[in-house]
Amino acid sequence: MDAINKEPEALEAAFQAKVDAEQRIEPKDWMPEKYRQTLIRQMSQHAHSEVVGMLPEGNWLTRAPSLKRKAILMAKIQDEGGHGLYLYSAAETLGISRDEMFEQLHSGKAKYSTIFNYPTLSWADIGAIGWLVDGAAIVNQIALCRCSYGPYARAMIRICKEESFHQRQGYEIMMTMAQGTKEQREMAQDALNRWWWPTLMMFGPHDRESAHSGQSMKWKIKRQSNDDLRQKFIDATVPQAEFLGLRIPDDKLKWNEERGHYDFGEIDWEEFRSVVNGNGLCNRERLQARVDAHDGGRWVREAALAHAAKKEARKVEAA
Amino acid sequence: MDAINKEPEALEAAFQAKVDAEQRIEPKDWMPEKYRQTLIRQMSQHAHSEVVGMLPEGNWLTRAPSLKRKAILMAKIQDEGGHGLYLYSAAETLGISRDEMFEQLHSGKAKYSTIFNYPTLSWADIGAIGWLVDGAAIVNQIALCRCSYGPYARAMIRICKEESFHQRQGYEIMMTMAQGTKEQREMAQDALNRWWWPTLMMFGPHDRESAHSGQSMKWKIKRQSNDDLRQKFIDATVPQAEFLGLRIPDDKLKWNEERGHYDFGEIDWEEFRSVVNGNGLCNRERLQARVDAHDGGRWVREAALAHAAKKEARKVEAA
Amino acid sequence: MTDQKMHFDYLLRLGDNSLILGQRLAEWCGHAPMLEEDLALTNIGLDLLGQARMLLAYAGEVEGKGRDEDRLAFHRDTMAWRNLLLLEQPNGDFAHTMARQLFFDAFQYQQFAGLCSSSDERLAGIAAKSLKEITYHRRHSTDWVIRLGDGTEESHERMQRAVDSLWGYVPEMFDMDAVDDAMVAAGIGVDVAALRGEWDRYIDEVFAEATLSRPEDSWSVRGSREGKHSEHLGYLLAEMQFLPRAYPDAKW
Amino acid sequence: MTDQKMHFDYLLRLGDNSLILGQRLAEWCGHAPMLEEDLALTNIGLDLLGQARMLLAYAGEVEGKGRDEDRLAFHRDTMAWRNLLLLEQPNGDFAHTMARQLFFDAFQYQQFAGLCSSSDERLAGIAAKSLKEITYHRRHSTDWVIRLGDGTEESHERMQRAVDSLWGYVPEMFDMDAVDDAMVAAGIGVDVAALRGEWDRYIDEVFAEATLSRPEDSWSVRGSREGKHSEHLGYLLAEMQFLPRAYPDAKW
Repeated sequence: MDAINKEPEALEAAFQAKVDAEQRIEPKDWMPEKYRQTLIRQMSQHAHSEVVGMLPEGNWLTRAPSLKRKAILMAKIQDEGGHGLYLYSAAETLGISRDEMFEQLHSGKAKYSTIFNYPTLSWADIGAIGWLVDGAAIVNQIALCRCSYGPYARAMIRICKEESFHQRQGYEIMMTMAQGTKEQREMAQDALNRWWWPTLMMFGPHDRESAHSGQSMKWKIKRQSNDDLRQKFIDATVPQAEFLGLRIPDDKLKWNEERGHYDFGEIDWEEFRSVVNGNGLCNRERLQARVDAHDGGRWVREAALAHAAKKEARKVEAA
Repeated sequence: MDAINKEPEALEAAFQAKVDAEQRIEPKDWMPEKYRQTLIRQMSQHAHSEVVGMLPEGNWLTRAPSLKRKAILMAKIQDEGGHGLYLYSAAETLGISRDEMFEQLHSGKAKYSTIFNYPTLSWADIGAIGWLVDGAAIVNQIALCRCSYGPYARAMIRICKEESFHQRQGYEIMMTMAQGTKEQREMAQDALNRWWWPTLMMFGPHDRESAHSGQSMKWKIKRQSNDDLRQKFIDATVPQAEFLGLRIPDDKLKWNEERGHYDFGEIDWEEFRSVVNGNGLCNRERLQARVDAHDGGRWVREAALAHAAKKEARKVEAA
Repeated sequence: MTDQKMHFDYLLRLGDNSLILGQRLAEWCGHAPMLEEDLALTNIGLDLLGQARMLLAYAGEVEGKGRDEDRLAFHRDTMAWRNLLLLEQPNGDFAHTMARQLFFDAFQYQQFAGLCSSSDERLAGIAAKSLKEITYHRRHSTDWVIRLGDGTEESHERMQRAVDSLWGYVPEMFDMDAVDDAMVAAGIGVDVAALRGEWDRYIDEVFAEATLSRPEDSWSVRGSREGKHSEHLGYLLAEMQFLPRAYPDAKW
Repeated sequence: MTDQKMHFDYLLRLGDNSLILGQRLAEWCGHAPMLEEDLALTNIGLDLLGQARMLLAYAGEVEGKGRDEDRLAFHRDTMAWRNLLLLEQPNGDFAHTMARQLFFDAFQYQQFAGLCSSSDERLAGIAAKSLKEITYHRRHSTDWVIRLGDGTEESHERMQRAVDSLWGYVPEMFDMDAVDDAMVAAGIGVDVAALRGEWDRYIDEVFAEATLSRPEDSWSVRGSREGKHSEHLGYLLAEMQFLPRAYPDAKW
C-alpha cells in the first residue's frame, strides 16, 4: 500500500487546509476523487458550452447586416472556440482526453448549457446573447476566477477579459436596434422577451434545491451561490434594459429599497427541465451539428495523423 | 435464313416507299438499323434535354418573384418532366430501356441540348428561356410533327401544344420586365444578350457542314434543314424583340428586302464547340445533378420494386 | 385581439402552412429519385401553392390593410410567419420528405374536411376545392411510407429514422390557442385538438402496413402560432423573398 | 470606360474576391473537422473580410457616388459582382475548401506582392498589410493539401477529386482584360497573366509533395470580369444581403 492509500483522511485534511488557505490546487497535487470528477464534469460542460455556443451565433454570421458587424461576430465566435480550447486543455490536466470529452458530449452523457437549445431568430438575438447570455456567463465566471483549481481559475481569468468585451458588443447591438426603426425596436424587444428567462435559468436551481452546492462551496469550486449570482446579474441588467428603453418581461420586477435589490418573478423551472430534457427547439440540431462535424471530420484528422507518422518515419529513415 | 435476311434491299425499298408516301413507320414495322439508331440517338437526346432543362429553370423556382409566377414556372417545369416521360416512352418503342438511356446520359455517351449548360443568372433568364429557347424548340418540333416515325411524331404534336403556351409565358415575363424599372430593363437586355447566340446554335451546324442531314431528310426524320429552321426562328423573333424595345446583340442583323428574310451575323461555332466540350459554366453541375438524383434515388426505386414483389408474393400466397 | 385580427391570423396560419410546404417541395425540382416523382412532387407543390394563394389573398382582404398574397408572402420576416414548425424542416432524404408529408397530409385532410362546413363560406369553398387535392396527397405519401417502410432493409431504416426524427413536430399540429378557440366558437374554425384520435388511428394503420414502429412521445416542440420558429425558416425566406426585397419598386 | 471607372472596377474585383471567399469560410463556422480548424478558418475569413472592407471602402471613394463598403456589399445583384468564379464555388468537403484556398492563396500572394509596389499608394498600403496575412493563408492551405494528399488513401482520393473538380476555375485568375491592361499601364495594377509560370511552379511543388497528380487542362470557365457568374452566387447573395435588403431604412 502506498502513502495515498495509507492516510486518505490526512491527505484530505491537508487538501482542505490548502483550499481554505486560498491556495491553488495544481494538476500534480493530490485531490479527492470526487473533487476531480466534479471539476471534470463542470469544466467539460463549460468547454462544450463554448463550442456548442458557436452554433446559434454562427447561424447569423453569413447574414450579419454590415461588414463591420460580420467581422465583430466572426472574431467573437473565434474567441469562443479559443475558450473551448483553453477549457479542454485545462480539463485534460485532470486526466481526461478531449476525445473522451467529445464522446461524452455526443452520447448525451455530458451536457452543455441549455441556453443554446434556443434558436436565434433575428439579428437582435445576437445582441441579446452578447448582452444577456455573455453577461450572465461573466457573473458566473468572475466568481470562478478564484476557483481552487489552478488551471481552471487561470483559464477563467483569461476568458473573463474577452467576455466582457463581447458583452459590450452585444449591448451595443441592442442599443443600435433599440434606437433604430420600428421594426428594429420590435426585434430588440422580442429578443429580450425570449432570452430573459432562459438567461436567469443559466445560474441553476435555487440554492435550497441545489444538491451539490454545499460540497462545491466547501471545495471552493463554487464561490457564490446560484441565487446570489442571479441577483447580482439582475441588479446589473435591469438598469441597462431601462437605458435601452426595453421592457423586461416580468411583471413582478421591482426595486426593493429594503433589500437593496430587485425583486423578481418566479422562474418557470418546468420549462427549464422541459428544455433540458429535449424539448428545446434546437436540442437535436445542436448535438447533430457537433456529431456531424466530428464524424465528418474524422477522415481529416486521420489523414493528419497518417501524414505526421509518414513524415516521422521518413526522418528516421533519413537519419 | 429468314425473310429479313433474304431480301434486305427489298425491305429497304418498301420502307422508303412508305416513307415517301408520308405514311408513318410504327414500332412493329421493319426499319433499317441505322434509321432505328438515328432515332434512338435523336429521341433520347431530346428526352434528356427536357429533363436536364428542368434544372436551369428550377434554379429560380424557389426565388420566383410572385406566387403567380412561381405557380406558372412550376407548372412549366412539370410539363417538361412530362415531355421527358413521353419521349422516353416513345424511344422505348425502338427497343432501348429508360435505364439504358440514363446510363448513356450519365456516362457522357448521350448528349443533351448544350443550351442548358448556360447558367440562369437573373429572373429575366426565365423569360428569355421561355421566349427564345422554347421558341427555337417549337420551330424544330413543329417540323418533327411530321416525322416519319409514328410515336415520335405523335409525341411532338402533344409537346408542341404545351410549348407554345410556355413560349407565350416567357415572352410575357420579358414584356413585364422590359416595361418595368430601369434594373428590370437591364436584366431583360442582359438576358437577351446572353441567350441570343446560344439559341441560334440550337438549330445545329450550317447545312453545308451537317454530315447526317441528307440521310435524315430522306428518311423524313428531319423535315427541314438547320439553316431554314434557324432563318424561320430569326424572322419570327426579331419583330418580337423590337416590340419589347430590346436590342438583339447582332450588328449585322438587317431586313433583306430581296430575300424576304433577315440577314444576320456569323455564329461563333468555336464557342459552340467549346461549350459542348465542357467549357460551359454549368456542364459539370447539370450532369452531376442528374447523376446525384439517379444514384441518390436508387434506394427509393429498389424499395418500390421490393415492396411490389412482396405484395405480389402475398397475393399469390393468399390465393 | 379583435375578431377581425383573429380571423386574419387564422387564415394566415392555413395559408402559411400550404406556402411553406409548397416551397420545400419546389426544392426537389429536378432532383427527385425518379422522373415520375419529379412530376408528383411538383404536382403536390402546385396544389399547395394554389391553396396558399387563395388563403393569403383572402387573409389580406380580411385584414383590410391592402396586403395582397404577394405582399404577405414576400414581405414578412420570420416572426410574422404562422406555418407549423414541421413544414419548414429541411427536405432531408426522400423518406424525410415523405414522413413530413404524411404527417401533414393526414392532418390537413381532417382539418380541411372540417373547414368544408365552416360558417365562413369563402373559406368553406377553398377547403372543399382543396380537399380533393389533399385526398390525393395523402394517398401519395401513404403509399410511399408503406413502400419504403416495407421495402428493403435500407429503406425501412431510413423511413423509421425519418419518422422518429420528425415525431416531435406532430403535437404542435393539434395545439389550440385563443385564436383557434375563438374561430371554433364562431363556427369558422376547426377544433384540431379533437382530431388527434383519428389522426393516430390513420397513422397507426399506415405504420402497421409499413412495418414501422410508432415512436415514443419523448420530445415535442411548438411555438409557430406566436412566430417562434426553428432556425431553418430564416434561410428559406431569405431565398424565397430575395427578388421582391431587392427590387421593392418592381412589378413582375 | 473612363480611367476612374476602370480604377473602381479594378478595386472592386480585388475586394469582391476577398469578401466572397470570406463569406464562404464563414459557412464553416462551428462545423470544421477539428476545433483548431474552426479557429484557423475563422481567422482566415476575418483576414479576408478585413481586406474586403479596406478595398471596397476605397473602391467606393474612387467611384465617388457615395457608396460605402456596406452599400457595395449588400446592394449589388449577381451581375454587378466581380469576384473570381472559383471563390463562389460551394465549400464541398474540407478537401474542396482547401483546394480552392490553395489555388487562390498562391495566386493572391503573387498578386498582392506585386500590388505592394503599385503607384496607387493606398492600394500599395492595403496590399502590404494584407500580404502578411496571405503568407500565413498560403502556408495553411499548402500544409493541408500536403497532409491530405499524402495522408490516408481516403484523404488522397478526396484531395485529388477536389483538385480535379476545381482545376477549370484556375485559368480565369490569370486572364487579362482592358481594365487589367489599363491598370498595368498606369502602374496601378499587376499583370496577372505573367504570374502563371510562378504559380504553376509553386503548385507543382505542392502537388509533388502531396503525391497528387496535376490535372489535365481539359476544361475552363470564365466570365466573372463581366459579371457572368455561376448559379451559386445568387444564393450566397440572397442569404448575405437579406437584412439590408429587407430593412433598407435601418442602421445596424
